[in-house]
Amino acid sequence: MTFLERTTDVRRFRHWPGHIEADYIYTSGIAGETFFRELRENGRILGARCPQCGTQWLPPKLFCETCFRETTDWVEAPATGQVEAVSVVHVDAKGKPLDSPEVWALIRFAGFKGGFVHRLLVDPRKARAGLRVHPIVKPRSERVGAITDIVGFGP
Amino acid sequence: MEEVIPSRQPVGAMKGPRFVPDCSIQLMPWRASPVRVLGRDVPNVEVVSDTGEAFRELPMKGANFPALRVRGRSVEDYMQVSVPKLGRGFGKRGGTVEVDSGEVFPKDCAKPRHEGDTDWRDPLRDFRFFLDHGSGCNAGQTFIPIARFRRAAGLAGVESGEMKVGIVGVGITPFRPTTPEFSWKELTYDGAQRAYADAGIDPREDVDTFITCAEDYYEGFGIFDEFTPDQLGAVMRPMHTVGGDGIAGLANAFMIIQSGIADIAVVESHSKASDILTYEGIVAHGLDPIWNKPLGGHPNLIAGLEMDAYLRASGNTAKDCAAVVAKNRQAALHNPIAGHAARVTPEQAEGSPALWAPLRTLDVAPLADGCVVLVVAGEKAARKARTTPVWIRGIGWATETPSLETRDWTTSPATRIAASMAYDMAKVRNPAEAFDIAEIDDRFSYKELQHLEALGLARKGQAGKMVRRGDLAAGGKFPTNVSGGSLGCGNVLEACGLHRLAEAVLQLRGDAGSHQVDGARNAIVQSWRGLPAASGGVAILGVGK
Amino acid sequence: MRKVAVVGAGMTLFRRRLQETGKELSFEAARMALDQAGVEINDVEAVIHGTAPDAFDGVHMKGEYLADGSGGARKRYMRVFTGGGTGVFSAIAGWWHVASGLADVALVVNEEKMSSCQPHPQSVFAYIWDPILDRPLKPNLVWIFAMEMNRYMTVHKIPYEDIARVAVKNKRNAAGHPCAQLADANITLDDVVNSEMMAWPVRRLDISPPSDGAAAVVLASEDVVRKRKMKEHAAWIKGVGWCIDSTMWTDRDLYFPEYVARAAKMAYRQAKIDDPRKQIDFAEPYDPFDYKELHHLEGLGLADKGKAGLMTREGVTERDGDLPVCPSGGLMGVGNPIAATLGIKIGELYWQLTGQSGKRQIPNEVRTGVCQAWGDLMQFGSVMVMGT
Amino acid sequence: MTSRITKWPGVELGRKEIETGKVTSVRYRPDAKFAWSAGEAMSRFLAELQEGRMIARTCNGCARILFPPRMFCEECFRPTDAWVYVRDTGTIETYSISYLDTDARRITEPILVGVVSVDGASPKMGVMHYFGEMTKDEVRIGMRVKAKWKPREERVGSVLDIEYFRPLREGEG
Repeated sequence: MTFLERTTDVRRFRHWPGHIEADYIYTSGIAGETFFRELRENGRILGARCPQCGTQWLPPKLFCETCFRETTDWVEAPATGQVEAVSVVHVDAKGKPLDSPEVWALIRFAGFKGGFVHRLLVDPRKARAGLRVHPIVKPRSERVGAITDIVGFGP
Repeated sequence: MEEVIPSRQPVGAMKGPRFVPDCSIQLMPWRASPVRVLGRDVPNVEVVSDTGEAFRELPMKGANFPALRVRGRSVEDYMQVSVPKLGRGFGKRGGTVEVDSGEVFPKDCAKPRHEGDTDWRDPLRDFRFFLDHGSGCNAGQTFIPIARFRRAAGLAGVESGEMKVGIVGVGITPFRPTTPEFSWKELTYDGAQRAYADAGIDPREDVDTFITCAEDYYEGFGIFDEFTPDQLGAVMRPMHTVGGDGIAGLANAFMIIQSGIADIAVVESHSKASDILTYEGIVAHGLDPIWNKPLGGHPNLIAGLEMDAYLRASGNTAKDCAAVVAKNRQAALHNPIAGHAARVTPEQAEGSPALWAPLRTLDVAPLADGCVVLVVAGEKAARKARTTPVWIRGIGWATETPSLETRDWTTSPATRIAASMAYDMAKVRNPAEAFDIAEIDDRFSYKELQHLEALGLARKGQAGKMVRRGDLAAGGKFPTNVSGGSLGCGNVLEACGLHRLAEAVLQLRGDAGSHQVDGARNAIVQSWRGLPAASGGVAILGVGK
Repeated sequence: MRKVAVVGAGMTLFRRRLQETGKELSFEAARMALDQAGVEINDVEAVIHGTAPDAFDGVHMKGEYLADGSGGARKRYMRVFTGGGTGVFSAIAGWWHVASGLADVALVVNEEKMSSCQPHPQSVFAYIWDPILDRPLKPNLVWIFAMEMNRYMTVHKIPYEDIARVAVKNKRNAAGHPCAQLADANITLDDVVNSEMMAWPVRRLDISPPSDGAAAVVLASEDVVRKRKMKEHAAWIKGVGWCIDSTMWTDRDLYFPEYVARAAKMAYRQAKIDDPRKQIDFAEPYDPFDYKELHHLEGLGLADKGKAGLMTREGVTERDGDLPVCPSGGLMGVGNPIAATLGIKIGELYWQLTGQSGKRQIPNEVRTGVCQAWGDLMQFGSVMVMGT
Repeated sequence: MTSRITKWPGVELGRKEIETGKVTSVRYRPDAKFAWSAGEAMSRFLAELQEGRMIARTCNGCARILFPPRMFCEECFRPTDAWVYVRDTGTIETYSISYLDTDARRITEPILVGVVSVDGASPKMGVMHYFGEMTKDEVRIGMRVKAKWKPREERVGSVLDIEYFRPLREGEG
């Protein structure tokens, strides 16, 4: 017996509703600023290169994960990447059924460590690892300098 | 550098008479090398000169110590410790302790340090005497803190060498999908009172430090650390929160005890998942705000992608994952605390909707409420506990990387790194042969297979076969997750790590009940922090010497 | 118990808004600390991260999110979180990583980015209260400080001017700190007394500003310090202590922080200090509000109950006084990025004890210092004693 | 060496630069909603508030009357013993006169708020609440106050069932 008295009428148990939400503005950071400006202005995708070990990071980071040094050089990513993993999702962010499934993929780029986790704009039946895809970018007028400027990746 | 460090007085040069070289016997219940004093081995004593070098052989071999002179500021700062406990060789006059104010203490008496000081709890037992061999006074500063009666008597302390730390108490509340009858405080109190009863201790008297593993957003608080002490009996005691899983909490208890400032620690974690109305929203809130979160999507898509990458890279199949679901949920039927036990067949699991293909709904461990509390003790205290201590032979914890893009999606490197740390500490050469049972994270079915391979308990691609051959079942070669795991008992968020530790401890103590694996003496426990993290821990537990 | 030393420290600017992401701030502070210590990332065997509410940066499991920025990738990595007390507590956790023998070199990184939260971090402070007992009243965090300050002033009959002097002292001291956000070399007592009332008795200049920032320190064991000849830039950790009080803050008298006293007693015992006022040369208590410095000096046993204000009025706590307090400029002057106050508490003790504080260096020689952080609902104290 | 370090990292931004998009950024609001189980003690506490009463628990271990009520005593770590009603009068232990609302926006009409220790409970045990029917010059520590309850039909089982605490009038002591 946890306590000396326990309620057995479940209707008497109350709960208290609430939330811990707030509005946020996340700055893209130093590395992100360069990436998103380039994406917004020229629709190009840049990665960062570590001067010490030469590893090229995508998406770009201010620091190299292995040598913990500042990545000073910028390198343009290849035009196409390759799908490493695919998932066909049938529910939305809240778990409600979707009218049509979303295809998500992990896309790797040759010579870069990392890549993108993004939407794969292909028919779910044709979605499979190994596909060569390229980023599909919104027109300049609609681009604002955010990851959503890339609509997805397609063959 | 143009900044010249101001000259410092040499360390140790005290005001007052020239410092006579002396040596102090520093009695430390933590790691201390055995020392010969007057030709006799005195355990757990390290003789340290004032500049810190340790002596193995006292310089004045054969000399006689007329008195154990203790220097210090004032009488009430000391509690006299009965010298004979240090062994016959000290002080011909049989252990009177003189304090420089000339007052001689009789044996075996202890006075409170300050009149008003009701708090007798003192986590430190750093007894340091300066041995004065009678030739002139010595100005070393010496200090014996007040220790609790029980511990003051047990002066012998702990054998030298690495001090052992063991789990001596386990409290698990039954895992249930909802617990409307409890607030989170009351649920945690329920878990704590069971653990304290199991270990036979009183939290208000015996416990030196408390640790909670919790995350703000799972609990619904800006600073959850505020709401943790009362229900554990930790009010006015050292307590902290770890933003990590149970094994990270256990590691802190292990290190705090090894550092010598605590004897008994309590590690707690719980889940009130039924209070959370938007679980997916909170998990998604853990994604990188600029690279991942803006894209939306149900967070389980990450597990779907990882399962796809893992199955293809390892050669295991979705059928193997379905077999894991059936194994664990059926095993849970034998575990009274399980919240989601069910006679599930692999076909049912395989037939459930693939909402995040290839990940199916039954591949995902369902959420549950529950609390797990462990009582952890250093060797001396562990031997006095009510239960058989389960020693922590090895422990490791590691993070791979938080960024989805740069992590390895096939082999769970965090598990591999944590395992190598634990194996080094426990001197495990061949993991596949070293353990009788395993409790491995299975918050998604494919994770059990991935973790088995990352731990070296199954060769690459063989974990699936082991499941289908029945090796991992209760009667099999290598019983794994016979507790029912998270799939069978329920995903209790940050408490998953502690849950697996608790289940392994009960097995090794022979207290597991109807799902007891007979003769289990060594266990490996592994945990993962769940989406979207790539972090985990490994602990190696054993009973006996 | 192996002896442990701080051998390097680093921190970023403290500002109301910084452009870097939380990861990048952590990296910048950690990189500086490693460079100062002359230690490479591969020497680091454990990374301990301390950061306060996830709701500020707006990331769930924030410890995980900041792991790569703190140098924790593929390493032992752990996040500890004790509210505001994390500023000193994460270094205590770093201490037991090394003192236990599990790691020879540990990196402690603290970060806070409060500016992500709109319109003001206050709206996240609304979630630190009990949902049933307090939140319905829509409390503002300043309220609880104002209530404690009122209780403290009334019980001890402390004139408000003595409290305001702390703000003047710290904001002037901060003029010597390169990272200071609110340094003001020529602030006067009248400026503070006449600043607009926020929640009586708290005025605007009584409060430290919310800030973005990060700080880091490198800890090393005795043998590493000896082998790599770091004695010159090493400050030894002599004592650690921490303590938490009950959640029910409305059930206790707020005039004296008993939990700080307990934490201090634990740390002093380990550091062999039985007369703090004589044996401690300088102090860095936690000063999110000016009255809190006095409140905590009394908790640390460095001033009698109710007398800390008098000491401030007599200039005892000035940088050249008998007991310099907050020579760094404290949270009041340098800024309050909560967990990242590590840099002006542990970091300042390290820089002062190794004579590296530049313009802020305390004139007379210092050999033992104490720093302290406070957190949660008037509830948690963490104390560390360092010395040469 | 702080004196020798020349460059201290950190790029400062003004509020405008973020809000006007001079630097790229992303806006977001998490979906983090809860329904905390009140549990044994708080369910009864709220039910009693709805009836216009305040209830506490006694602990015979430390002879305290615990308010707000709790099913275990944090001092003795044992189950508390019995329910007991406490009065809705009390003493102001501390207070503040706030010109800030919850989002730190300045308000002209100050909110009087503080902690009231409740008669019938152990000393110093009470709740935070608003104060009313008193000016910011009249409120002081030690003042005797009484709860002003909302009408029964407006009460829902919340601390807000008490509108505020007002000064105790003659004969109400």
